Amino acid sequence: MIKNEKLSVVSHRKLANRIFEMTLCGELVTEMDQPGQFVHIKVSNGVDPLLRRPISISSINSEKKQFTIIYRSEGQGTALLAAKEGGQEIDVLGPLGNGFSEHEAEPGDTAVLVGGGIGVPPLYELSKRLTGKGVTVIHVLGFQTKDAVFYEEEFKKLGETYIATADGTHGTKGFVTDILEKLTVRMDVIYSCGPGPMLKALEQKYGHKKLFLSLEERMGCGIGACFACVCHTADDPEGVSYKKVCSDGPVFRAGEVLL
Amino acid sequence: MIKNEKLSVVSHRKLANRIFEMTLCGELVTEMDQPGQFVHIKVSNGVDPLLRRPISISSINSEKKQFTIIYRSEGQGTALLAAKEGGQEIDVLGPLGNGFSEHEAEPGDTAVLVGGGIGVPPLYELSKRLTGKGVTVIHVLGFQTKDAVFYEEEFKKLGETYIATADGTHGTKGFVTDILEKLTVRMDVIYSCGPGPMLKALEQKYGHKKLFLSLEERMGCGIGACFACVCHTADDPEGVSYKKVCSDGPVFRAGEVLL
Amino acid sequence: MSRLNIELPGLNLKNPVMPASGCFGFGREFSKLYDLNQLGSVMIKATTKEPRFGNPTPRVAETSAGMLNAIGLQNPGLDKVMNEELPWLEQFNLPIIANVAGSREEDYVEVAQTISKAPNVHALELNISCPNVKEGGIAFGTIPEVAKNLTKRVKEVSEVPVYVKLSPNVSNIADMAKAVEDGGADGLTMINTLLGMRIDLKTGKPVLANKSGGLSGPAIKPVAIRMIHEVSQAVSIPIIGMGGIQNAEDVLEYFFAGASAVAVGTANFTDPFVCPKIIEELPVLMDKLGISHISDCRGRSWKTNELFAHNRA
Amino acid sequence: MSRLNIELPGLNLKNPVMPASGCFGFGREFSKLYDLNQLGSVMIKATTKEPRFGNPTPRVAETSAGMLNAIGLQNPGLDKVMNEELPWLEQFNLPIIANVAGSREEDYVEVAQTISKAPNVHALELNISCPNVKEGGIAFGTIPEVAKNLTKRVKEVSEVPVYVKLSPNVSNIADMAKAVEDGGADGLTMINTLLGMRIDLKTGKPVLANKSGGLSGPAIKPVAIRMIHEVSQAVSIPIIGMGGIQNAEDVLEYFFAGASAVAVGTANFTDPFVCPKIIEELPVLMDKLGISHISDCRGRSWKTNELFAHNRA
Ligand SMILES: Cc1cc2nc3c(=O)[nH]c(=O)nc-3n(C[C@H](O)[C@H](O)[C@H](O)COP(=O)(O)OP(=O)(O)OC[C@H]3O[C@@H](n4cnc5c(N)ncnc54)[C@H](O)[C@@H]3O)c2cc1C
Ligand SMILES: Cc1cc2nc3c(=O)[nH]c(=O)nc-3n(C[C@H](O)[C@H](O)[C@H](O)COP(=O)(O)OP(=O)(O)OC[C@H]3O[C@@H](n4cnc5c(N)ncnc54)[C@H](O)[C@@H]3O)c2cc1C
Ligand SMILES: Cc1cc2nc3c(=O)[nH]c(=O)nc-3n(C[C@H](O)[C@H](O)[C@H](O)COP(=O)(O)O)c2cc1C
Ligand SMILES: Cc1cc2nc3c(=O)[nH]c(=O)nc-3n(C[C@H](O)[C@H](O)[C@H](O)COP(=O)(O)O)c2cc1C
Ligand code: FES
Ligand code: FES
Repeated sequence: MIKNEKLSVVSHRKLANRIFEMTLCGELVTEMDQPGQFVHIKVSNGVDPLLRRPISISSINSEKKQFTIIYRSEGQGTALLAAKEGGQEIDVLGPLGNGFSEHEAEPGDTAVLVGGGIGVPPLYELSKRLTGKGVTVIHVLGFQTKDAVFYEEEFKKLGETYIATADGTHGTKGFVTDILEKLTVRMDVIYSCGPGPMLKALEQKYGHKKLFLSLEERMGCGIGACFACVCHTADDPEGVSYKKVCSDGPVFRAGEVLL
Repeated sequence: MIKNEKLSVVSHRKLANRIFEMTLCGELVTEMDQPGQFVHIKVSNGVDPLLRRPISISSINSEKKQFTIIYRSEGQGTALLAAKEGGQEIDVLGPLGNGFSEHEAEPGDTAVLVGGGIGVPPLYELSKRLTGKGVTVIHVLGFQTKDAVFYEEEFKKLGETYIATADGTHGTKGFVTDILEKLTVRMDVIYSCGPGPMLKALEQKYGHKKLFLSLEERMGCGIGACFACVCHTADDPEGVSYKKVCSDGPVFRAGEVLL
Repeated sequence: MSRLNIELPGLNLKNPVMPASGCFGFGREFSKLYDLNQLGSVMIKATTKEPRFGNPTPRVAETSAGMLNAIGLQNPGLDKVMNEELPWLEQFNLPIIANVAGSREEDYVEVAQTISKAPNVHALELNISCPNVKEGGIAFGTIPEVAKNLTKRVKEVSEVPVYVKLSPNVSNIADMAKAVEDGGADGLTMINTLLGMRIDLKTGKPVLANKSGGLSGPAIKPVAIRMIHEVSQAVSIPIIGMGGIQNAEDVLEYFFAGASAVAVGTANFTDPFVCPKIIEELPVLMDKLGISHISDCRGRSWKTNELFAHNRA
Repeated sequence: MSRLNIELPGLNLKNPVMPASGCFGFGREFSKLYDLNQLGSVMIKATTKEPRFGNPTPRVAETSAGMLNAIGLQNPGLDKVMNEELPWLEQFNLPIIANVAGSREEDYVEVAQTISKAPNVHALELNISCPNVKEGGIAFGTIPEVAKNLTKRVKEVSEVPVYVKLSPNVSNIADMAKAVEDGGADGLTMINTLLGMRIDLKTGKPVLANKSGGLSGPAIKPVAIRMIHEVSQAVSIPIIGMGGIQNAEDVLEYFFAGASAVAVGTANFTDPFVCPKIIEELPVLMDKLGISHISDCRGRSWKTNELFAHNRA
């Protein structure tokens, strides 16, 4: 169930250039059941800024009732979030949306997790769950530049991890697709999250496979009521049928919606 | 000169019900030369709320470059101010306006300082200066109720101090004017600050004396540029001549402006 | 709770607070969060004759104390609303206000005629003011004579009272209000969104795919209050007020201005529980201000004090 | 600094940033805070034929991300502005834009004729849109034909280019703009304030003594951006944009929308140093975004990219 709660900041630290990791604690965590879901965060107490900010759940610790988000300080909202300190309370609505189904990969399968930039965080909880049930996980993570790379060690502990940077300052120079092309492993399932162009490239090349894509869209309500985040379904690209990124997604099977 | 500076909060404490005392430190203090001037405070970093809040300077410590304000948590702005903590920085514009002239009282004179509610604070610095130069000072302070009374001891240290509360829970029951009527002292100068009706009553009864009134008005700029805080002059009550509370006042001689 | 009940044409409201059209879908999502029976009413999403997909995304942008939307009247169309959404809402004890939209007069008439027959639709809200649709619409919302005629035609076919939703994007709001009153409107709802735009610094292009959109939220509240203050003195039909309402204080400000009920839009996005919260806060605030019944507040800003004292007699 | 200079009818501006009328008096107060020579220009307080006291207080109220004012055109009158304020401003190397107001056409004409002769007045700004004055005014700002005629008459007598200040409180801003362009206006300034109101919870009465007032500040920026986006494509005279500008980012958003220069109003109250700060920030922001000259930004939101590339050629 979706809850609205003031959660307390357990820890907050900088991971990379403009990238922060925040751990929050509260009852709402007991409702989190899927990697790839997100929370909708009120970053200020007043009306400035007005709207909540959608941020993916990066990892969940049900026992401690804690979960972690990783975000980039972009504009006004995430800058305010970055200024929060341990012990402060933050108004969180969640968990929201439908995440990655770990059941799509069977024990023994090989799953490739492809992330780009701030699309990387939700893959972490997914990877933990998949490896936990005996799936072989390979991570292919793309970043702009060396300073923006985060969680490399954490992912390495869970499985093979390849990094691409656009400017070549770390790992392979280029995009995640460049790495994927050279991968010789079986790809039983591909899970991905990242910028639109990355998702499109993946769908083009690997759309025939079991491929899951997590989308981003500007949101109003985050719960499916305002029709802000709608996309066309792939089989009716000019028509009236639609999916809502916030409540039907953010994760869709390749071919389900028009990218 | 008027300066705009981020001042640091040296101390902040609650004095009475909804009444707070805050001491700030910064270079701007070196510009403060008169009791009864005020500062214009930005209570938030963003646009919510948008306007600054005018608050009187209650006491000045030039050596330490510190000054103190005393304010009531009323609405959104002063509530945000009340939430500030020691060490934080606050954006202050000031000092603004023309305050009480201590030169109007000669050593040996008796000055009566009449304050109502949150009009009391600026009288404190004035009293210190007057007593410092050998003026006998009598304080007549009005409050709503016992819980709202502040600085009684501080004023007592400087001179005779009478308190009136509207509900009689502390001091004399009634208004400052009730106390004044019974005062038998010489009133060479009267300095006053408080709500409009109080100032009007004072002007009616003591307008023939050397009486100074500190006015309040809703402000925009606080520096004389926007014409928000204008009042008619007393000798041209329907005409076009005017005074600005922010830059000509807030302190006026009785008979100068239309109350 | 009898301190909050309000009688309006077609609407017997247990309290004057309802979600605004387009900010609550057809109630399904919010029904998972709280019991909708707490609400005074629900203004459902605009319904058009045919289903619509609406505008391309991005459809929302943020502004200071406000947001822009250009949803473009996405909705499942009249048939589906009649056969699925309204019947689903029957499980609640809620008088529904159906928001009716279209591009041509005939469309409005057809939707109004049909939807007003739904058993739980107790009133219509004629959306003559949606800023986000390319064809038509604009004239309906800005030319008094056109609005009056549309109102008349819809009144002829509607089985329930008709409220007309006014656009704030006009030179003279009282003229619009009087025109639709002349056309037979039973009430007004106001205001719809102000037309606005944001431009992305990096691209230099509008943030919204539709370029411009409707400005809602606290930023527009003073505009709504001023229009309701003016219109409530110019017409004798009741007004359901909206625009930036966030809490019980805002509700009273609307009543003081001249509204007889209120709708909450954008605030549902910031706090999905805002409507029941306001309904709970209202009596507390009324106690603090010494108000015995919410209807005592109506028009206090322009009624003389004597008039006001005798108001409920 | 040559990255910021702008040429407009009558105005050779070293940079496109100036304080908006009514938010800067005649510059005296701000001259004590910083060197006014830093500014592109100054739009002085509205001047009427006779001195005016304006409205009773309270004259300002606060709203979410905005403020309401009902100053009521208080000013010392034409004679004093000619004999004291403008001569005082001559000490600065500043082209002054004189804001001209009145209740009747004759007043406008008389003020315009006289004030346009002052040596440092390089342009007039016809204030046909002040929402806070009881008599007249409204028609000038909302009826295209009336605005056009007024513009014509003022153009006949003015010795300097005439900019007309548009009110946002209209159904069709492009019609107003085209009408005053037809009337001979050399430029437009927009927007003036939106009409708004706040009601005090305790008294139930409007906060402003004048009841309603003009809404300014960040709350109205999206409305201004949208109107400038529309008008800049509908007319061929330049626009000085205003409404909620707080920083260099906002200035670029206005240029992208279609403005050729900007004015800063309410922000002067929050931060009296805001104008020189913006002027300093602009080149830094332009570097970040790869913009070589500020005029390259004009209209980027609606120009096609090719058009834009050849813009400065
Ligand atoms: C389902 C989902 C999950 C996300 N998960 C993460 C995450 O784990 N880590 C992370 O760093 N970012 C994530 N994002 C992106 C994040 O929401 C934006 O970076 C953030 O909203 C920007 O806010 P701002 O105030 O800093 O920027 P501004 O540009 O000032 O924001 C202005 C408005 O645009 C919206 N907006 C701006 N960029 C985006 C965007 N990319 N997607 C959606 N709305 C946007 C904002 O929410 C706000 O309403 C996610 C987005 C979605 C939709
Ligand atoms: C020259 C001067 C000196 C003052 N000195 C003090 C002082 O020493 N201690 C103190 O507690 N208060 C003082 N006040 C009053 C103080 O400015 C208001 O209480 C405060 O602005 C209220 O802000 P708010 O956001 O809490 O209330 P809100 O009601 O939310 O404020 C809304 C708007 O109204 C304005 N406003 C509300 N009340 C007043 C008021 N009484 N005077 C002027 N503007 C008002 C606010 O500034 C704001 O713009 C002084 C006022 C003036 C003009
Ligand atoms: C996302 C969104 C969608 C809307 N859709 C509709 C609609 O379909 N029909 C309508 O009459 N008004 C619609 N509105 C306008 C609202 O009903 C309301 O009039 C306006 O938003 C002002 O109220 P607020 O500030 O509380 O949001 C919509 C508003 C928003 C924000
Ligand atoms: C206190 C105040 C006084 C104003 N006086 C005038 C005026 O005399 N003439 C005029 O044309 N506009 C006047 N305006 C409008 C501003 O010039 C400007 O158009 C408007 O405030 C929008 O800009 P802003 O949001 O930056 O303030 C005034 C605005 C304010 C806030
Ligand atoms: S954000 Fe409102 S429906 Fe998705
Ligand atoms: S507050 Fe602006 S002139 Fe006094």
